[in-house]
Amino acid sequence: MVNAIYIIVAALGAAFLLGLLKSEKRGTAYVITLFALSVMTWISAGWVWAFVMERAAPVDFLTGGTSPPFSINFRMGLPEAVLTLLASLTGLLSALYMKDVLCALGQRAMAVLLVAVMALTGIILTRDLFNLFVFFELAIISTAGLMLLSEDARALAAGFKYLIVSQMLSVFFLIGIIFAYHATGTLNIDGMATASLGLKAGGAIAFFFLFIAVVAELKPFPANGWGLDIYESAHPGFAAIFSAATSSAVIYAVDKLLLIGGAEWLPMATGIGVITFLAANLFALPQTNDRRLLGYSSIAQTGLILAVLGQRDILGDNVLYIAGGLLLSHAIAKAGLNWISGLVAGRELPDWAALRSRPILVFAFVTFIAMLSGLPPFPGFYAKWEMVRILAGEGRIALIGLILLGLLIEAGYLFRWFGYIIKREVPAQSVRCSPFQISAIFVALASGWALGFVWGELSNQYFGHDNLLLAIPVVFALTFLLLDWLPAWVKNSIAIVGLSLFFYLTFSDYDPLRMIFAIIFLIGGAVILLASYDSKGRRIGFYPATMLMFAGLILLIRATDTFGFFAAWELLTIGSYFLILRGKHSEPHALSYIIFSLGGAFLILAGFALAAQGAPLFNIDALAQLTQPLAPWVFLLLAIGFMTKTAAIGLHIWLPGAHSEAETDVSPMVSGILLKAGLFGLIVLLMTMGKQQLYGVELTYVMLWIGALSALLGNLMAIFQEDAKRLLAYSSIGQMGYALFGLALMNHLGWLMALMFVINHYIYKSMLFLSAGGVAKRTGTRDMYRMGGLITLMPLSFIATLIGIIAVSGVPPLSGFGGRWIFYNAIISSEYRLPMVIIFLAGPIAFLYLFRLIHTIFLGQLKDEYRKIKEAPFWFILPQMIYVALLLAFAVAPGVALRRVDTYLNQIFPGGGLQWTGTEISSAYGYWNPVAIMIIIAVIFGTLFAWLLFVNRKAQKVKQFNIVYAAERPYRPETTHFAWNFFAPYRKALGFLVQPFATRFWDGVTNTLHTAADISRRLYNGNGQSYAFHLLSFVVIAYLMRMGA
Amino acid sequence: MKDELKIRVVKGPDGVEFEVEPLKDYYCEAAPTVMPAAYIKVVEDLFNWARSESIWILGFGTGCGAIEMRPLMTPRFDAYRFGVQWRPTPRQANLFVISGYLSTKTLKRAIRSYEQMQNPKYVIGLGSCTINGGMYWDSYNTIKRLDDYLPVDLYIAGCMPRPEALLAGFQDMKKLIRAGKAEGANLYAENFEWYKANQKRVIHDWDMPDYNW
Amino acid sequence: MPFDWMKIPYSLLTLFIVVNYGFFLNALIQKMGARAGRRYGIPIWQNYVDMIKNYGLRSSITHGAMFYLGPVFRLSGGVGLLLFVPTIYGSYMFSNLSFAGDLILALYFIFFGTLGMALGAGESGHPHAAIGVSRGLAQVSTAELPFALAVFAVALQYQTLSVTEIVAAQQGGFLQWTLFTNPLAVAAAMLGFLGSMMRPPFDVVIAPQEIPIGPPTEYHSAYLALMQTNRAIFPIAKIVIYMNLFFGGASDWPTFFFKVFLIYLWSAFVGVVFPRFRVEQSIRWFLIWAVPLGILSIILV
Amino acid sequence: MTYIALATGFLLILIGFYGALTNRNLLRMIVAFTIANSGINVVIIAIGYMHGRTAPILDATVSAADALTRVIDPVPQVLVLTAIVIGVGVAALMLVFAYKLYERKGTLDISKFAELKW
Repeated sequence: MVNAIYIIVAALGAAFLLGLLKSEKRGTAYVITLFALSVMTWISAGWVWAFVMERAAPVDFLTGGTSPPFSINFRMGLPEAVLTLLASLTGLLSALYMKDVLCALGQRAMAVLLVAVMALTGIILTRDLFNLFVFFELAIISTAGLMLLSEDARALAAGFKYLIVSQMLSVFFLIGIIFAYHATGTLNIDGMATASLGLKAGGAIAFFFLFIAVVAELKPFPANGWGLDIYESAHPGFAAIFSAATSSAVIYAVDKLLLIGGAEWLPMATGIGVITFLAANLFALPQTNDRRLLGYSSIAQTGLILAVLGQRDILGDNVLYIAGGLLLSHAIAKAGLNWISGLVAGRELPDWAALRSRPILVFAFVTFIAMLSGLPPFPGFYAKWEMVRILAGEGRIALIGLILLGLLIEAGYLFRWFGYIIKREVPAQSVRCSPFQISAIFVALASGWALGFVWGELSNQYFGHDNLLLAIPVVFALTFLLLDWLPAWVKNSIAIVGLSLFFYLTFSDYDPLRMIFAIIFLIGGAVILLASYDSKGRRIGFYPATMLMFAGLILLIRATDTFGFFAAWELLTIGSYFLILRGKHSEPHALSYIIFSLGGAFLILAGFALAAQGAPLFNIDALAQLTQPLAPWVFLLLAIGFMTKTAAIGLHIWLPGAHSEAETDVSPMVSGILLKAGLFGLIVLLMTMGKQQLYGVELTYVMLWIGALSALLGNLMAIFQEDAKRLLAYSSIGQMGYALFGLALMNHLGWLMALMFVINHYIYKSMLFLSAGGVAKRTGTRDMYRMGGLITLMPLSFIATLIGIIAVSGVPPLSGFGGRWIFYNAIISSEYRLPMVIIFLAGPIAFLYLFRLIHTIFLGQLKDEYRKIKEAPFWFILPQMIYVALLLAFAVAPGVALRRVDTYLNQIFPGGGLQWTGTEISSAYGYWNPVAIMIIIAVIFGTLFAWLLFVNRKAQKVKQFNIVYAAERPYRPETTHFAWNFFAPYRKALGFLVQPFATRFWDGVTNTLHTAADISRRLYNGNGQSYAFHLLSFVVIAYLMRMGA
Repeated sequence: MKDELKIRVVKGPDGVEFEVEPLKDYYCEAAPTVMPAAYIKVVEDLFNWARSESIWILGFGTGCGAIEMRPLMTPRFDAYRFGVQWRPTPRQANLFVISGYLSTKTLKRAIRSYEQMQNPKYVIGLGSCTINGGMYWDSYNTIKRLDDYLPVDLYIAGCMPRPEALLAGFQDMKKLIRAGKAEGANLYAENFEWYKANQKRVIHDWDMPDYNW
Repeated sequence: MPFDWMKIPYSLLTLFIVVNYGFFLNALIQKMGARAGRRYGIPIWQNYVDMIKNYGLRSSITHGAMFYLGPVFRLSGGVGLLLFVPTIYGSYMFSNLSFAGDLILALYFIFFGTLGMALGAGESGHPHAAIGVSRGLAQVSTAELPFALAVFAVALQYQTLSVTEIVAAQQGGFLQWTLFTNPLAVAAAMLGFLGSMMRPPFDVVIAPQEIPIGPPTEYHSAYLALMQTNRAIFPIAKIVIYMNLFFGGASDWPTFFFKVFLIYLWSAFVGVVFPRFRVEQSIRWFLIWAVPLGILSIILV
Repeated sequence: MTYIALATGFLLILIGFYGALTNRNLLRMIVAFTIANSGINVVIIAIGYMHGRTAPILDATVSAADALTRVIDPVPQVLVLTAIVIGVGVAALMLVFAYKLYERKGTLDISKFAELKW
C-alpha cells in the first residue's frame, strides 16, 4: 500500500507545481490538479480496498522519523481510508464539476482547492492535536479562499463572517491545546487519551476548549449562521466539498477528540448534536432558498451524526456502522444535491421543476433525498434501524423521540421539495450542464446505490437481516428503472406477469390468513394493472413506483422478523408515495401522505425497537412473549403506526386527498390494496400481542372506539362530498373503521368479519374507483353535480357502480351482506356495548353517500356537453367486469375464501367460529344461506320484472325533459339536476359532527412549527458580529451546562 | 322562441364541438296515438268500472273555480267516499278539472299538464267561463271555448257552481266512464292537428314540443 | 340440502293473505284517519279499485331501464322481506322462506326496496324525486337507528338472531313479551317505527304539494300499481318483524291480524295527532328522544 | 511572573474579543483579532515557561547533553511560531476580504453586509 502521507504530498506537490506554471497554462494546470486529486483518490481507494478486502490492520505513519509523542503520526485505518477517499473523491468530482470556473480563475484557485482537500485529508489522518489545529486553519483559509470562486457577490461577506468565527475558534483551540499539553505533556491524541486528560487539574477545561472549538466547526445551534451563509452563497461545487467532505472530516476530528475526553463528554456531544439536528431541521421548514435549505439540512445531518457519536458508549462497535452509514449517506446525498443545485438556474425551490426535463436528474434527486431521510435501501435506513434498536435497548427513549421527530421534519421539507420538482411549472430557464457535471452527479448516484448494497450486506453479515437490494421483489421493481424506455403496455405486461408469477411460485408459503392478503396484493394488483393498459406512451416513473409498492406489500406478508417487516413497510410507503404524487393536483396530498406515513413508520420503528430490547434479530412472533410494563407501550406505538395507514379517525386527513387526486388506476391500488397493509399490520399485532392494558385501560377497547368513530365520521364526511373520488376516499375511512372494529373485538367472528371486509373492500372499492375514474376521465371533472344522466352513455360503468353500491351497503344478496351478518354475530358475543351504538349509526349513513354517488353521476339530467361522451375505455371496464363477476361469485360462495380462514382462526380464537353445512352458514346465534338468498331474490325479482315488462310493454320512451314540472318545463339540465349539496338537511342536523377538527389540529401543528421556525430563524440576522456573539454565547452556555452537569 | 330552446353549440370535454337542439334532444317528439280499449270486453268493462270508481283529480286550480274544489275534501262534502282523490302530479291523475276561466297564459300550462296525464284521461269544464267565456266573453286574455283546446268530457255550468254541483258532475262523469264514452284522450290524439292549431292560435309564445309526454 | 317444493305454494298463500290484509288495513287506517277528521273516508275496497285502475291505464311512459326496475326492486323488497320472516309462529306452513337467513337478512333486506326505488326515482330525472330521496334517506338513516339498537338489544337479550327462537323465548303469557321484559328497547323501536311508516310527523319526504309526492312523482299506471301492492305488503312485513321481536309473535292468523292491526294503529294514531317535521327536525328528534332509549336498552340488557 | 504573563495574555484575548464584538468597522475587527491572537501567543509562552530555565536553543551556552535540565519545553515555542504564521495568514486573508468588501460597497461597516440571513 502506498504510504498515506503521499496523499498529502500529492496535493502539496501539485499545489506548488501549479505556482510554477505560467498563468496562461491553465489547461495544464487543470490537468495537474485533476491528476493530483486522482492520485489522492487512488491511494485512499487502495487503502479502502486493503481494509475491506484484505482485512488489513490499521497502520501508523510516522513523519519525523521518531515515534510519537516526539513526532507527528498519521493513522490509516478503515474509517480514515473511507473518509479520505470520500474527501478526495468529492474534491476530484467537484474539480471536474467546476472546470469552467477553475479554468477561469486560474491555477491559484486550483491550488487553493488542492490545499483544501489536502487539509481535509490531513484532519482525518493526523493523530496530533496541534497538527490537527494546523490542518484546521488550512482548511479555514482555503475555504475562505474558495468562497471567492462563487459568482455570488454575497459570498465575500459570507467568507468574512466565516473568518471572524474561525478566528475566535482558533483562539479557543489554541488555549485548549496549550492547557491540554500542559496537563499531559503530549500533543498526541492517543497519548492524551491514555493520560486521561479529563482527570488532570484543569484538564477538563482544557478539553472543553478543544472540544468546543472543533464542535463549533460543525456549526452547532445557535452558532451556525455563518455556515448557512457559506452554503447559500458558495459555488455549488465547493458547497459540495464543504458539506460532504469538510463536515465528514470535522466529525471525524470530533470523534478523535472524544477519545481524549472519554465517556463523560459523550452526553454533551449528544445534546449539542440533537439540539442542532432539531433546530436546523425546524428552521429549514420555512426556507425557500434551495442552497440555504441544503445548508440547514447539512447542519442537521452533522448534528445527528454528532449525537450518534455521543451515544458511542452504548453503540459500541456499531458506531462505525451507524455513524458511518449516516455520514456517507449524508455526504453523498449532499454532494449530489449541491451539484444539482448548480444546474438549476433559479434559487427558489419550485425552480427545481426544471429538473423534469432530465428524468435521470429527478431520479438522482429522489435517491439523494431518500438517502437523507433514511429510507430503504440506503445506508441511512440500516443505520436508523440499528441506532433506534440499540438506543431503545438501553432505554434512551427521549433521544429516539427527538431524533425521529427531527427526521420527520427533515423528510417533510425534502419531500415537499420533491413535490415542487414533480408538480410545479417548469421554469423558462432549463437545466444547463456539461458532461463533467452530469458525471459527477452520476458517480454520487451510483455510489449511493452501491453503498446501499454494501450496508445491506453488512447488515446481513452482522445482524442477520436480509439485504434489501437482493430481495427478488425489490430487484424486480428496480429493474423497471432500467426498462423505463419501453412503451407502457410492454412494462404493464411484464408487471402483471411478474406479480402473477410470483404468486404462482410462492403461494404454498402462506397460511390461509396471509393467503388472503397475498391474493389481494399480487393477483388483485395484477387485475388493477389491467386498467393501466389504457395509458399510452411510456409513462415514465410509474412502473418502478408501482412495483416498489407491490414489492413492499409482498415483503410485508413474507417478513418473519421485525426488520424485514419494517423495511417492507417503508418500501411500500415510498412506492405508494411516488404513485400518489403522479396525480395532477396531488402535490399537497402526497406530501401529507408521506409525512403521516413516515410518522407512522417511525412509531412502528420505535415500537419494534422497544420490543426487541436491543436484540439484533427479533422475530415478529416473539412479540407475543413481551410482558408488562413494556408490552402495552409497544402495542400502543405499533397500533398507532398501523392505524396511520388505515387512516383511523384523527390520522385520516391525508387519505381523502391522496386517494382522490391519484391517477385513475392508482386510486384503486392505493385504496383497494394499500390500505390492507395497515390492516395486515394490525392483524399481526393483535395476533401476537392480543389484549393489552395500559394504566388499566384496555387498548383494544380504545381501538374499538377508534374503529367505530372512524366508521361513523368517515361515512358522515363522505355524504357531504361533491367530488366522486373524494367521496369514495372518505368511504374508505369508514370501511377501514369497520375492519378495525372487527379486529378490535378480538373474537373469532370479529376477525372473520374484518377479513371479509378486507376482501370485499378490495373488490368493490377498486371497482368503484375505476368506475368513478373512468367517468371522470370521460367528463373531465370529478364533481358529481356536474355530471348526471350518464346511465345510457356509460351503461357498463353504471352496472359496476350499481353492483358496487349494493355490495358496499350490505344489502342482500350481494357479498356486503355477508360482512354485515358476520359483524352482527361478532358483536353479539362481545361485551362492549357503547362503541356498537356508534357503529350502528354509521351503517345507514352509508346509504346516503352511496345513493348520492350513483344518482348524481348516472341518474338525473344529462348535461349538454356530455351528450356525446363514450363509455369508459375498455381497459377500465374490463377489470370492473371482473370485479362484478367476483362480487357475485363471492356473494354466492363466500366459503371459498372464508372457510379456510375460519378454520385457521381457530388457532387464535378457539371456538366461536361458523358452521358450514352445505350452502348454509350458521353461527351460535343465527344462520344464512347465500345461495338460497340469491335464488329467492332472483326469482322474485325476475317474476315481477317479467310481469311489469308485460303490462308496460307499450311504454313510450321519453327524454330527459319530459317530466312533470308543476305545469312548467325545465329550462336547462344544469338547473334541473338536483345534486349539489344533496344532503343539505343532514348538514343542518348533523353538520357539526364533520367540522374538520382533525384537519384544523394538524394544520395548527404545522402552522405552529412553521411560525416558530420563521420567527426563530431571524436569529440569523446576517451580521457577522451577531454570529460571533452567538458563538460566544454558545461557548458560555455549553460551559455552564457542562459545569452544571 | 326562448333562448334556452334555441339550437346551441357546446364543446364536449374532449374539445369537440357539436350542436344541441333542445326541442329534439331533450324532448320526446312522438305524437300521441289512439289507444285501443282492452281486447276483451269484460276486461274493458272492469277497467271502466275501476276508472269510474277511482277518479284521481289533478290538483291544479286554473281559475277562481278552484276555490270550489277545496270544500270537497272537507267533512261537509267529503268526495273521497265516492272514490275521488286528488293527486299532485299529472302522471297519476285521470281527471283534469278546468276550474273556471282559463287565461292564455294558464292554457299553456293546462295543455302541458293534460298531455302529461295518461290515457284514458278526462276533462271537466267547471263554470260558465269554460263553456263560452262567461263574464269574460270579451276578455283579451282568456280563452272562450275550452273545447277548442282540450277535449272536454263534461261541463258543470254555473258561476260559480257549488260543490254539490261538482259532486253531481263527478257522478255524471262516472256514468260516462262506465259507459265507455269518456274517450277524450283518443279524441285528442285523433284530432291532434286541429287542437294544436287552435292552441297555437292563441298561445303566441309557444315554447314547447307539440306534445308534452 | 333438498328443497321442499311445497314451500312455494305455502309462501304464495302467505303472500296472498298478507296482500289482502294489507289492502284492507291500509284502507281501514285511512278511514280511521278520515274519521278523526270527521269525514266518512274512502270505501274499504278503494285501494283495490285504484290498483285495478292503474293497471287499466292504456298508456305509459318510461324514463329508462332503472325507471322500470325501481318498482320491481320496491316490490321485491316487500315480498322478500315478508317471506324471509316466519309469519305464524310454530307453523311450518307459514314459516315461509325463513330458512334462507335470520333477522339480519330481513333487516338488511328492508333497504333493497328503498335503494331500488331511489334509483328508479333518480332515473326519472325529476328534481323533486331526487329531493324526496334525499330527504327520505336522511330521515331513515336516523329513524332506523333506534330500531336497529332495539333489535340488537333483543338479540342480546335472547342471545340469538333467529326470529323463530326470539318468538319462542316470548311464549308463555304476555308477560314474557319483550314489551315487558325489555320495555326500553320496545319504546325505542316503536319510536323508530313512526319514522319508517311515512306518516306525520315524518312524512315531509312525500310532501304532496311542495315536491309532488317526492320519489314516485313520475310513476304512474302499472309502475304505480306495483308500488301500491308494495304499500300493502311492506308495512305488514315490517310490522311482522316488530310483532315477532317485541310482542310475542302470532301463533295463529287471528292473533296475527289483531296484533298487526294494533301496531299499525300506533303509527296512525300518532299520525293524525301531530303536524309535520322538517327533515333536520326529525333527525334531531330521533337522535334526542329515540336513540338514547335504544342505547339504554342495549346497555341494560 | 508566569501568572502576570498568563493574565496579560488572557486580558489581551478578552480585549480582542471585546473589540471584535463592539467595533463594526472591519479593519478594527481585524485589529482586534490580531490582539486576541497576540494574547493567545502570550498565553502559550506563559504556559510553556519554566522558572529559571533558558530558551530552548542549543548553542554554545546550552549543550545538547544538559538541555533536558536547562532549557524550557520547546514545544510551546514551536507552537507559537506556527500559530503566529497562521495568524498572519488569516489576518492577511481577512484584510483581503475587507478590501474586496470595501470595493464592492464602499463601506467597512460589517452590519451593511447582512444580505445573507435567515
